[in-house]
Amino acid sequence: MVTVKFSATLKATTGTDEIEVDAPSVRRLVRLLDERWPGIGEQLTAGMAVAINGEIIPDAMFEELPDGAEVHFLPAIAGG
Amino acid sequence: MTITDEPQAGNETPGYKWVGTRPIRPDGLDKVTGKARFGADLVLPNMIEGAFLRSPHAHARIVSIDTSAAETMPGVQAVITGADFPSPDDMAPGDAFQAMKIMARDKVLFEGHPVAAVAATSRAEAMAAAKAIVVEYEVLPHVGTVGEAMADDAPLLHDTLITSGIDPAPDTPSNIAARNLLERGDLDAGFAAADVIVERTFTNKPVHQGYIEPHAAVADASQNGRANLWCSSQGHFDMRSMTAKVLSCPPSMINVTPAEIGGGFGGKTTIYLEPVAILLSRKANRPVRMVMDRDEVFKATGPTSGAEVRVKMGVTNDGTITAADVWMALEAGAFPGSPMGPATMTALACYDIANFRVEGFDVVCNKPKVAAYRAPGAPISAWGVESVVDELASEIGMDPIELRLKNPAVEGVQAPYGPAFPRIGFVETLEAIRDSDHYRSPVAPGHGRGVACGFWFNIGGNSVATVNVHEDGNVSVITGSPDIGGSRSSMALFVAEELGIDVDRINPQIVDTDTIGHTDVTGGSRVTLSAGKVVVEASRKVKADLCRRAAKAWDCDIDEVEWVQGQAQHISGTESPLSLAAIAKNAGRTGGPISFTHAENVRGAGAGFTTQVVDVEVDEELGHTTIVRYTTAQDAGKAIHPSYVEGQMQGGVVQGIGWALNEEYIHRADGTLDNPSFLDYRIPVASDLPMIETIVVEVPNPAHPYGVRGVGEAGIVPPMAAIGNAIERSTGCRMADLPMSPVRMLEAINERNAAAD
Amino acid sequence: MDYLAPTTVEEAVGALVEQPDARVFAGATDLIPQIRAGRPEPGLLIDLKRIDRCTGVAETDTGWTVGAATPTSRLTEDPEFSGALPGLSEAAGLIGSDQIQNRSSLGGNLCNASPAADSVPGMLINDVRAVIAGASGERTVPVGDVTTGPGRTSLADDEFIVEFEIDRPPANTGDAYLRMIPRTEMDIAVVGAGVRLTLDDDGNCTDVRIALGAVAPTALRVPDAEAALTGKPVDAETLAAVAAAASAACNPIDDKRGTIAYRQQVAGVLAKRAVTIAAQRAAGQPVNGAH
Amino acid sequence: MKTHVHCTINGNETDFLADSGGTLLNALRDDVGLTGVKEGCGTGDCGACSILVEERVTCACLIFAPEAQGTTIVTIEGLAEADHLHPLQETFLEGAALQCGVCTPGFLMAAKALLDKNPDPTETEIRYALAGNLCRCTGYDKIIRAVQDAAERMRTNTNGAA
Repeated sequence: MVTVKFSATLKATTGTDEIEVDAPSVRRLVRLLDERWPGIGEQLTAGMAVAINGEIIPDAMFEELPDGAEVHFLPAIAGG
Repeated sequence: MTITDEPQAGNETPGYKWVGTRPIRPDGLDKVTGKARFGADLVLPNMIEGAFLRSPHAHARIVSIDTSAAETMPGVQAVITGADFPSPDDMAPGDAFQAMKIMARDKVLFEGHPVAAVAATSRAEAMAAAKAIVVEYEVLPHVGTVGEAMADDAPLLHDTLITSGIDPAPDTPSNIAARNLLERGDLDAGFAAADVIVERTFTNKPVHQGYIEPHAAVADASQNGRANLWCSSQGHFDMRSMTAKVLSCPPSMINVTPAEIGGGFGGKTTIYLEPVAILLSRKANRPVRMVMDRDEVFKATGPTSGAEVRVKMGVTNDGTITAADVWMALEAGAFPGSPMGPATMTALACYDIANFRVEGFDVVCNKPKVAAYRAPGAPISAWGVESVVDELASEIGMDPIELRLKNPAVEGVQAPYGPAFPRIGFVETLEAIRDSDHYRSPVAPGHGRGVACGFWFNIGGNSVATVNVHEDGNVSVITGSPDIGGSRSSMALFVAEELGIDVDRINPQIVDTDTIGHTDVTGGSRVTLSAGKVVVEASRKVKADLCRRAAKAWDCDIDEVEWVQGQAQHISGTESPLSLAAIAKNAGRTGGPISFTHAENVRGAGAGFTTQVVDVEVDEELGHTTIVRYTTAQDAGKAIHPSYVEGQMQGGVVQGIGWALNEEYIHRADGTLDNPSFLDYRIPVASDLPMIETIVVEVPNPAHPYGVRGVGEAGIVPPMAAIGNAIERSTGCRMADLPMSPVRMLEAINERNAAAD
Repeated sequence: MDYLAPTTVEEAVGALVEQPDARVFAGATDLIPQIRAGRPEPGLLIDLKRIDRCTGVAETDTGWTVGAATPTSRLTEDPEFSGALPGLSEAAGLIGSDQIQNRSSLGGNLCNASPAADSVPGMLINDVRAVIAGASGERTVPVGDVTTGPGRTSLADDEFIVEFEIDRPPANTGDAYLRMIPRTEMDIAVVGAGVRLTLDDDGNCTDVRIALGAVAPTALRVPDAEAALTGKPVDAETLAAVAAAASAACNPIDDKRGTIAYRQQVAGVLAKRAVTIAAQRAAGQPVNGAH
Repeated sequence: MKTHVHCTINGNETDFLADSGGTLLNALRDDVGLTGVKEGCGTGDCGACSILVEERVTCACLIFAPEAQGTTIVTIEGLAEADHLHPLQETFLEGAALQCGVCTPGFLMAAKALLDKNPDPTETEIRYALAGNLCRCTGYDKIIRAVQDAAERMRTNTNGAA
């Protein structure tokens, strides 16, 4: 199981701050979330990064999720 | 090669021989003798010159374009308009906006928006022909600021733009492209617990990156559908991808060769000229060079956002910040994509605050599309937040550094944007300033002293390096990261340290898109971290291979070989050591050329923090502010070439000083820019400034082999608030609108005096 | 566009007469950016710098003759000239960077007719005269009669300024020029103030000249401010009166460089400060001018 | 119209055919091939095109090309003597006084003009002498120090030779 924490922007869609999901990878996680909240998958993939246990990963779609991981979706950062 | 012994003799870091030293940069000689080739310096055989016709209006419908007169002008070889480009209708929304930015289609959305382009045998002929193109416009009402653009009855730039980040999505279009919200805790309870609450609204005008080299590109599309492009940019792979999208062609059909880049600061992470030069070249069947004038740079390339930021924060008398409520709206310019996201995410990142809400809006208006500018968005929100934190400190009678030390972001604290911080060095920068000679010295009579802090994420990303050992044992290290401030030196230092050879035996090269793998832009403070990481990994592959070859030569087990000070040694000491040169000479007999590549999407960027202190003197009769002394402390993780780390810190601070005191886009009532020149867009000159004192804090980034954090960006975040805070402590005037120019300053002083009467 | 470098005044006048769209120039530091911006589009460029009379600083019995095209750096580097007229020298020396200083000239600064031209208040307070050549010969006019408005002069199409006549100031006289710019260099004056005065044996001011730049369509003398100081010592009271009169004399505009209110207020401040420096110089105390 | 110009550039007698109304900057870059002279603004506000004409520093963008007739010009390409770098070039390299390097040629020429007439300038004098040269990367700190170091080196060399 992993814990997904939603930003306030995403909470408007999910209605909850966090949920526990059984997902072995980010890709699987996004698919499960999109099944539950249709359309959220696009929000979670377009220009978004994923933080897994505190480490921000820009292209995280195929990342494995260790059991017990804390996952955040956040806007991808570029820079100057 | 000379290793300078300033400011400290020898290596500044025990344990390293090369990392932490200050060798002369490999490209330095070319840059002090005029040999270095920047974007506008390339000349190809049979090359012709391009020029734009640009919109004189901030917002207008294009009724008609007649190019017939231009096409018969002397020297003219090609004329193109939006009709010559692939239709944006077939593109993804972001790509369509980019395509429309490059060349207007139905509407012009900002003054300077390209409407047509001409290639001719001379620049003068191209410009004359561009002037001869007849465009009929229907001028539309324009919106200049977030306030105007967000008004209910505002004229719309894009009639299909629906705000993202709101659920349910709005059913009508607006000028608001996106919204972001960060929230935690109980805001009302937080403010209820506060003894002091400060609430203010801050604004800033668009400011430009102000690189000295105008954009330039040369395209040669005259063979086989392929195109060669030379341009100065912060990342030629991104230039290729973006150009290919606008032209609807496969990226691999374009080879982009990086020119030396004359400054970028984020502004050269996007395209302006490149697809236009290729189309002109295709049509004229000759190489085409396009170089912007300075006024084109100001009118049509990326400033960063003008913005409005409302900040409300509460603190207890003992210095606990209990709540923060931040609202902001940032101008995106003509197309969506302001740095609203990072502005919201960085706003409170320096602090551990239990109850907060940060809401941001990305708003289009009739100005040039903003481009990234050093820590994009962060200075805009920090201007407000760091000013209010200073005011909170004053209100409760606490030293401003002490207040920050009571609420700092530290390892394990959950960042406002979500995840918990790993090991970071914010507290160390606060302590470095607190303990500095500057902060401990008394404030001179009539001066004011201000403090502010800044945060930037830093990023990793895609990088590739190839390390080649030549037959003489010297080494080339090849990357795809344009060197914008001395990164060749850092790459050479990594290789020298890993291979144990003199840094002057290493030749760093930056090559074209056909020659090395995809490499992300030089931006986000990522090159020393990410390119450095792949250079280190490729060097380690080389080192392992050298040991394997030595084992082969000695007919021993590889475990019996170690690499020490640039040579292979047998652990028994029975064999004469083999130098890199000796192994390289025999490479053909031990397995062939010695060449290793490492490619990686590098992670583990270490967050960067800075604390800065400034003393100012305000001439209260003229409103003129002088920067008397400035000290910046920044966590570099590990300074690979300390001079260029200091240089990044100093450069960031001085851009911030310009933003604080004088830089601004000044628009006329019709939405056109009134100051598109370095005369009236006033970046700091040498006589405006003192030396910028630097304290390089080194809290190693645990995710990097040498502990590197990026240092390019955080430095620009605090200066506006630091100077505003110093001005307040000198004059009693709390400034809320940037820049704090003499005119605004004198108005504030007059108001203060009137209030005292 | 054609280029001509005449060596005599007559040759230059002849070219002006012959080609109505000709433009004379000295340092071209204003002209080239103007051409680049699209106007003017002269058919012939007449370079005055190869005419001997137009370049150089010559000391005369009564003062100096300065060629209209002489680079301003030659004025600031001339110890006699800059020692005798530090205010005028500093005003001329404020026109742009060192790079500009090696090109900019009193003639160009005056004839470009910007209300903010730094050297013009300095010339007004020193009663500098312009020697103008044209088809009908030469005439000499006070500098104050040359500019008639922003970008406009009283010169006929066939005329140009050959040189300036500058008198040596009497004893116990000092001058000063100060300007307000947002940076410390490389800006156009938001306000400029020049002051020249002579101190009598009692330390009272006589022959007071106060001029302001960038606060009206042309640089202007401020008779009310001059009167407020004439016959009086420099003290808090007279300085306040000078400041008030200077502010009142302004007829500025709001533009990207400053507001009406700002220019009015700052004109008074600069006039006051320039009076102080001029008086110190008149009293024989060397004062470093502001950059 | 074109004008034939004969002048001495970096010690070499040079002829070029220039647009009569064009700038010396364009002539040097496009007709003579001296692309070390940079264009940052074209209006004399940035100093990137600084060159020496008759030993005086000026902006090449503010000179009409025909004005160069008969003059002696030094550009960045002529600052070093053969392989021997000018002390300013040495101290700019050693002191990391450049980041992107596009303003560097202009700074070096302006700094040379300063040190040629004032071998021992104060920090303030250096800052004002270089105020016509914009640098957006460095914040000027290391540039000022490099000029101070070069001045000291040149004074030492001069005294040593005397």
